Amino acid sequence: MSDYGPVQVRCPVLNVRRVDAYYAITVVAPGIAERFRSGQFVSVAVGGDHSSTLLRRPFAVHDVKPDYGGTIEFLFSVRGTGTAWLAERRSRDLLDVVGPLGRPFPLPRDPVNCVLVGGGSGSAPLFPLAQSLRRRGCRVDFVLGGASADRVFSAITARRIAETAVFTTDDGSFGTRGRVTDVLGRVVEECRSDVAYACGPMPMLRAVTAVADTHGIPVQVSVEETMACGIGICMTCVIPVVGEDGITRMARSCVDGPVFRGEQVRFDDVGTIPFDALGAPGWKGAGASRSTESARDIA
Amino acid sequence: MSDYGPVQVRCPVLNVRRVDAYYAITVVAPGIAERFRSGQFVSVAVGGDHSSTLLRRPFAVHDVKPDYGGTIEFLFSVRGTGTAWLAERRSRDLLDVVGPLGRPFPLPRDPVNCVLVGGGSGSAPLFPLAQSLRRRGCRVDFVLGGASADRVFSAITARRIAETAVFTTDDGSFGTRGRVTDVLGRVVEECRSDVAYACGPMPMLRAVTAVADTHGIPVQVSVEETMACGIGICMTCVIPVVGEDGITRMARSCVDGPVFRGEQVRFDDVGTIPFDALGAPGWKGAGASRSTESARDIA
Amino acid sequence: MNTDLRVRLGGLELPNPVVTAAGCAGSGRELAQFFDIAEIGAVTTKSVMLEPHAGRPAPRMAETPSGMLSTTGMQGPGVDVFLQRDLPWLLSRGGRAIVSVAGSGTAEFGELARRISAEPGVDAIEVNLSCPDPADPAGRRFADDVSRAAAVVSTVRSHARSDLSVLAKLAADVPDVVALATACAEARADGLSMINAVRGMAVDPRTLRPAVAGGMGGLSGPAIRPLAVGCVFRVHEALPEVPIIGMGGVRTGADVVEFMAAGASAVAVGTINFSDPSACVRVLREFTEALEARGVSRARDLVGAAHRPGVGV
Amino acid sequence: MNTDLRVRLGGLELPNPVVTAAGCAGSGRELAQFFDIAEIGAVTTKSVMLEPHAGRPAPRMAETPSGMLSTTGMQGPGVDVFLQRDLPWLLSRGGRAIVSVAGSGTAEFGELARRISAEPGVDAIEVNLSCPDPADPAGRRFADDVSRAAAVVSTVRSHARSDLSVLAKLAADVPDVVALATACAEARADGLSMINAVRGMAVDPRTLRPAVAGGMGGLSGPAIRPLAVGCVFRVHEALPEVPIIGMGGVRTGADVVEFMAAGASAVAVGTINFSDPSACVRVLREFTEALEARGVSRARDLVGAAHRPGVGV
Ligand SMILES: Cc1cc2nc3c(=O)[nH]c(=O)nc-3n(C[C@H](O)[C@H](O)[C@H](O)COP(=O)(O)OP(=O)(O)OC[C@H]3O[C@@H](n4cnc5c(N)ncnc54)[C@H](O)[C@@H]3O)c2cc1C
Ligand SMILES: Cc1cc2nc3c(=O)[nH]c(=O)nc-3n(C[C@H](O)[C@H](O)[C@H](O)COP(=O)(O)OP(=O)(O)OC[C@H]3O[C@@H](n4cnc5c(N)ncnc54)[C@H](O)[C@@H]3O)c2cc1C
Ligand SMILES: Cc1cc2nc3c(=O)[nH]c(=O)nc-3n(C[C@H](O)[C@H](O)[C@H](O)COP(=O)(O)O)c2cc1C
Ligand SMILES: Cc1cc2nc3c(=O)[nH]c(=O)nc-3n(C[C@H](O)[C@H](O)[C@H](O)COP(=O)(O)O)c2cc1C
Ligand code: FES
Ligand code: FES
Repeated sequence: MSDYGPVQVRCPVLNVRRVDAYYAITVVAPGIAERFRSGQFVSVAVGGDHSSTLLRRPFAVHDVKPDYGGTIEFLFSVRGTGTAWLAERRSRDLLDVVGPLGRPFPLPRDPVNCVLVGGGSGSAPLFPLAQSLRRRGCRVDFVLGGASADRVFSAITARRIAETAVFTTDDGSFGTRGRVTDVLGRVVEECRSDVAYACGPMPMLRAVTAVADTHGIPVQVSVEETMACGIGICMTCVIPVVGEDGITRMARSCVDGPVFRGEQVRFDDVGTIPFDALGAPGWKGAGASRSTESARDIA
Repeated sequence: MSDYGPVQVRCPVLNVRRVDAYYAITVVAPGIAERFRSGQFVSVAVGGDHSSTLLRRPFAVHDVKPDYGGTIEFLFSVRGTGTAWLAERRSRDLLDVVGPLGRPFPLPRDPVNCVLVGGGSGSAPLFPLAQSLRRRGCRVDFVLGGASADRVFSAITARRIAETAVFTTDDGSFGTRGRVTDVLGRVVEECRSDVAYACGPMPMLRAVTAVADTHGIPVQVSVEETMACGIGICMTCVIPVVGEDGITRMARSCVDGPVFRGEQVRFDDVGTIPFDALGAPGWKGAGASRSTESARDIA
Repeated sequence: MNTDLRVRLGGLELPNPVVTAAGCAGSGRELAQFFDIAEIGAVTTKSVMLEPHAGRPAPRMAETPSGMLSTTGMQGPGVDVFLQRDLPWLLSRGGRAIVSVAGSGTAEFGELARRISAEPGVDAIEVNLSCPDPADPAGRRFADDVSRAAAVVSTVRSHARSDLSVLAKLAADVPDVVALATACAEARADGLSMINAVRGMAVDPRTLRPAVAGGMGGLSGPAIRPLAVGCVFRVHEALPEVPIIGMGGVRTGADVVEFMAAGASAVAVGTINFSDPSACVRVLREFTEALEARGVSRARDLVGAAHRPGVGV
Repeated sequence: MNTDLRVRLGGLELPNPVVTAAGCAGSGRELAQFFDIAEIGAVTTKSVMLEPHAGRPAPRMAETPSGMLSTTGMQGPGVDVFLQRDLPWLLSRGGRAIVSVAGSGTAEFGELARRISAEPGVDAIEVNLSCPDPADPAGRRFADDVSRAAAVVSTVRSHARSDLSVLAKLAADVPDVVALATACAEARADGLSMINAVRGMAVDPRTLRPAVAGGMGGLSGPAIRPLAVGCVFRVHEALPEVPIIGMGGVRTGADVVEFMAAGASAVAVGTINFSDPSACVRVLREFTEALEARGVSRARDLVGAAHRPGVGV
């Protein structure tokens, strides 16, 4: 219906590859490919028309290629029923995909040094980001982590496209034993990073934000909240986010995110309604907020 | 658990063939093949482990072969979600099949003349029956009907294995225009049929029973009631059937049937609880029935 | 064939029976990325409250077999923002608006009705009776007390502009849905919407904790369709003159046929918007095709067909 | 690991928590073709009445999303045949028997309890409170009236042998399931079974007629699991000392974990027996594996875990 918003398409699967503990599916989706900006995601219907699993599964777009008018690729590890079903897809099967969804990563105007931090499947959206940053002349360094060697996404690609790439695993089976944040400070210093981008589980994003803060650099985080709709209508994916105006709102991570500035996210209050959030029980700023809210750009 | 009862097996699909308006699936199921007697059916889980369609679909066994230790074949036309899903199966897929189920067709002791009457998919179970009858030296004649030419199951096979085969279609696109019962009387006379076997929709079975009655020959009918379990525990597949003792009971078509003697089935009362059925509201024979019921062989 | 899809809900005529369910379509803006919002019968907006509400803590949803459990707790910006921002947008796109209201108290419902009536262009007000009644000592919902529910409906009716239809949105998990429906009709509701999500719970087998914050959530989606169809059937049987918007698990055009045959004059698509953002127009298309296939020339002839044995349509 | 699967329901100890749901396993004979009936916790038999009952007309079932709608209307041969034919068979195979009873009147419930108590080998009587109460002018079920339900339970309790456990089988679609549970516990039920199928309806979109004869049917299967888990959670919260058999849509071992965490001491498999005749042993195996995977050595430690934040098992 519009030139920049998401589209819903039944796309043929081009191929399904298995890489270590994860899968990569490429689908032909020109409409999504042409609209895509890095950081955005797609949502995929799983299980077929008579499935008992109704909800779409959100996946970051890992790669966009011009083949066949435009293909997109996403990576995933099998977690539950939806990803198990996806892992069984074969070329030529049709997938019902909606995208691109969400706010993309904001890109720096100048050719600055960027460190990209990913945990597990959270590494996926950092690859198209790295490409975009490189195209703008930015230096890109990677810090990627996972539970074990086979859970570190696309290590080889990371090495290829980045200036440096550091890996961590919880069990020490690959790279440094430990967490991404154990090495992040060092990387920021050595690579003179000007800005950080991070994607992964909430505790990781919180820790990355803390490290970035210590080093005085801005950080963009991409959150992985559970999402029922992915398009902003169900209000199930909310997290407390502080706006430009200093007011905390329960923001939808699907359309107001998934990318937020790290310091905007009230990590300590995720899973709660902070008492000072707009419209929280007992919240007192009724008059003020109404005008604030209406003035806000929500397009 | 036993040598003659049904088994539940995950069987590999050997092949799926499309024939006119129907499909034929062959699965490798030695346990079912060796227990099978003609007239019995299988029930197949559809839609996979996370399907929203819970119930198994019942299908008559159309053919049993010794290949691969024992295969069974069933034929079906696509009616709704379950059969649509089955039509998409491919060789090597696994199907969860339970069988053989139900009471088989009783076979005559002597080499008599048998007329086999099938409507639509109801023709399916008549083919292994024809083989069994032939092996006993019986003469077999077929009367098969369907809505249109492509809905008459296995016409060629029928011609091959039977003495005579007559076809009817509602639209006249194949054989005689009309219903199986329009020609049945003539066939019974010409072929000097001693006994009739019929399978198809309830109105057809009722009409066939009437024709058989007119000609004074016994008829075995196989009913196609909707079934939730197929093994006798859900009590959803009942029809009113008169027992040897003259008492009408709500019999389970899955285990007490699907084959009944035509005159036992109270066709006029299908879809009701006849006032004189055992345990019907206001029914008066409490004392008598209890002993009757307990004496009945329900194995 | 030129099927006449128009349906009537009391004084309100809709071009076709497919509308959105409250809270499952925002105010139409997001779905408008996928289809022309003017094409469907109407948009029922997310229940609007007088003040901004932050809603309930996360996790707010869990997937269940053929359904989902959710607790959004009426998060929203309040009626002022709604009237300044969301409603004008919807009307500017040619959408018909059924505005759902949720008051934290009977008086607030009246105030909401008054405010919404001041805006031109709204077609109907839907009264969400599943919100907690602050005056109830046990924290029950308005829908749990027939007389409190009726009081809310008549308050809304008396504050709403007389040409606006007032629809009472019923809960299914109440002692007696027919009694609730009757009380609302007697309180001069022009129509009834049913059913809301049904209270349920899921425990995450990994964490062993309730899957949604606060424990209980609302179960919606195809799983509850038989409960919804049952309510529509029984209420239509008792009150054949009162128009009903049926909802609960509508996924396909056949489901619209099912609800209308049970007695609904219009049918709302809820949870399925989340899994298929084009669902409303797809369902409408499938429904139209189903009518054509059975040779029904007027959609409204379907209403209540399941109550007329042998007559058909 | 050697997991201790034993669970207690008041005075009754079962070797493991997986039992069959009433009316979904006959008396065990048919399922015994697929597995050894002595391996599961117990067989709850189809509700037995005093006299033979022919049940309801067909069609008796319809498939719904992740569920089914059914109306069998308690078809059965009556208690004499049950005691002469079905019960001895079950006991002869080493099965533990929970005998479900359905009286058409409070006195009949008492008589059933007396007759069943006369037979050795029965472990428990389950009182089906979802049958219509002939004394109720509106034809409601015993479960719809808390005091009538309690009267049935105490009648059964006083007629039943004292060493037999008496379980009250609750309906979920009642005004207040916690009040019903409390009344049954006060009437000296040793435990509670919940939930029964929930009333619903489907209309066949082809015929436009109700899909099951009589219109309303009972909705069962995974679709209703969140309703069931919600009831178990709330009742266990209110009555932590009263043992519960949880049921409603159990399909996998994870569902057993879910019900037990919500507060059930045992869990019944119902509708899924129809789609998978080996379900009981499969579910038990999956449950055992789930316990091993999380290092739980005693199944009973799971009971109510969802009520103990942060404690885990
Ligand atoms: C914006 C975004 C981008 C994502 N990108 C990727 C990616 O590139 N690669 C990847 O492997 N995973 C990604 N995820 C996580 C991915 O969505 C889940 O792994 C997937 O939904 C699990 O589905 P399932 O059916 O296998 O699991 P189940 O546990 O069976 O799912 C049950 C429900 O929980 C939700 N859910 C379960 N796990 C998660 C999770 N970690 N995050 C969000 N929802 C979850 C499901 O969507 C579903 O609604 C992303 C999530 C979000 C929100
Ligand atoms: C003993 C027996 C033997 C059968 N043998 C054959 C056969 O050999 N070939 C064949 O094509 N069909 C046969 N049928 C009918 C077959 O079971 C149905 O066509 C099939 O269940 C339709 O499933 P569906 O999901 O496509 O239809 P849907 O309409 O989506 O099914 C919904 C529900 O209705 C039931 N149902 C629908 N149609 C029928 C029907 N005609 N009979 C019974 N249940 C039905 C389904 O099992 C399911 O529970 C047989 C039925 C019985 C009882
Ligand atoms: C996430 C979500 C939010 C909802 N919000 C509202 C609401 O604000 N007001 C309301 O009356 N109903 C609300 N509902 C209930 C729906 O309008 C609808 O009655 C119910 O979900 C059943 O329909 P469905 O199964 O098609 O979703 C909500 C449902 C969901 C799932
Ligand atoms: C076909 C059928 C018959 C049933 N018969 C009885 C019965 O006789 N007595 C009873 O207490 N419950 C009966 N029930 C209810 C089940 O015992 C169970 O409470 C309910 O179906 C929920 O569990 P499920 O979803 O696992 O089936 C029956 C359910 C079905 C589907
Ligand atoms: S996932 Fe629905 S609003 Fe974000
Ligand atoms: S299908 Fe269940 S008893 Fe016959």
